[in-house]
Amino acid sequence: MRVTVRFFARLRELAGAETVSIEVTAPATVSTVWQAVTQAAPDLVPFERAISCAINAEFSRMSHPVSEGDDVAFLPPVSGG
Amino acid sequence: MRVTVRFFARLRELAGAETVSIEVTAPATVSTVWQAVTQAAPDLVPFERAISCAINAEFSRMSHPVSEGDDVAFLPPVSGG
Amino acid sequence: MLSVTRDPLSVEALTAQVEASVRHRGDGCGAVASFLGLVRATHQGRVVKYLEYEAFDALALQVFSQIQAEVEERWPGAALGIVHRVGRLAVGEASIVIVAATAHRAEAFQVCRYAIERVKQIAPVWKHEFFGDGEAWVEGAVADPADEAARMRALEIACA
Amino acid sequence: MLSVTRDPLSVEALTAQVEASVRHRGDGCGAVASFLGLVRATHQGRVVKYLEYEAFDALALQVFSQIQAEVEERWPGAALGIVHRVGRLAVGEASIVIVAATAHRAEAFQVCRYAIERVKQIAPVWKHEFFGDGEAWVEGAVADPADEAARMRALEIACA
Repeated sequence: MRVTVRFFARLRELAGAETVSIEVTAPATVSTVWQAVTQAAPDLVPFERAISCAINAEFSRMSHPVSEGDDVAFLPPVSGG
Repeated sequence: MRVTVRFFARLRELAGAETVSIEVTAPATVSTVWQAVTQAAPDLVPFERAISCAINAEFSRMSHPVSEGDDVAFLPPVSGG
Repeated sequence: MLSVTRDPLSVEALTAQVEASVRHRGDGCGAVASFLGLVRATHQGRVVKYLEYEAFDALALQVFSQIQAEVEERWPGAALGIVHRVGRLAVGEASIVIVAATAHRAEAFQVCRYAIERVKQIAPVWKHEFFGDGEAWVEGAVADPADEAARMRALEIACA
Repeated sequence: MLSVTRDPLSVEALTAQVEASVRHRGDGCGAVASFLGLVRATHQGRVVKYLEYEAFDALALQVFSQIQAEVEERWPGAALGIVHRVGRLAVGEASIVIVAATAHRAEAFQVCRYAIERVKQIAPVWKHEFFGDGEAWVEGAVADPADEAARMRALEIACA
């Protein structure tokens, strides 16, 4: 199934794209998606323990299942305010 | 000697005037001035323990001496902000 | 940055002044905390028509300067603005605006809170409330700018 | 009262909105505390040319709503506005404005402080600093809106 992956801030720079469309085999979780994107962009690996993630603009857990067409976002540590 | 006495807020209303010019005998303190004004306006007496005073727009003590021409102000408890 | 005025207050204008005064000083200005006191629609269950504030202008300015000096001693590099409005105020209008600017946010909140506590303790300003069914002068603290215990209370509230 | 914008922020405009929302509710609105985060001229000794803020807008709005709901639960009757700016910001410009309105001042300061602490913990917004001699992304907290320990820390800071 296809999902859209969205990166922000330094992750976006390291991934070299704001969004990418990738193919993962069902059943898949956010973690599966992360494994797939870090395979393509190994520079992202060091963020593994410091990312937050969201599915369809709702915060999620890495263990959460993803579905066909989902929008999965990876967020580096935040610095707003 | 003559001093100007200035009242604020409820004191002003009770005294019936914003400023009055009064005659006190030297040597006098702010306290002397207060005695003189309360003689003329006994409604002010209950404020005695709750007033602040100023001489020439500087906070003062009741025991502070006053001089000819001084501007003596009596302030009820404050409620700004 | 310290004044008593009959005009409506602008937190934006005071913020600009206060921020400009510290932009290039020390660690610069990264945080602004401000406080507005507004006329409430009701007070102890009574409907407020309007308020009137009265001040001893010259003395109020001195008190604001004293508060500013106290702030500069305790929080070096902080900037503080205080403008109190006097005259007739409608419900929803601001009677006071305080703006505190510092490098970091914890101090901005402290300075702002300290300043409003001190204003309430010692600024020669009086509030006269006009209700649908009467009026009342509000009388709070006996102003004594040399009262160290009061100053410590304000510090404790601000830095709790 | 909750938004992400590319436009310059106005504390005045947000204050008017927030105040109007509570003027006739409960004890009315007597106190407004606000916070502005500003771009500092220097950061750790380096001269700042400008900053760029980036947000996940849709998620940021949800986070602001969550913070608003947390505030309403802890401080019933309080009103809260949060606007975060994104894009390129010059020194002295505001990146965030938070306005908290309550009946009395202690709560206004608490709500405002709580909100900025929560924003820093969980809002999906990122700061990119551009210096005279380079640039750096700032990375603070790992955002987890369900982390109760973080929420309690923000409450403690706000209500200390």
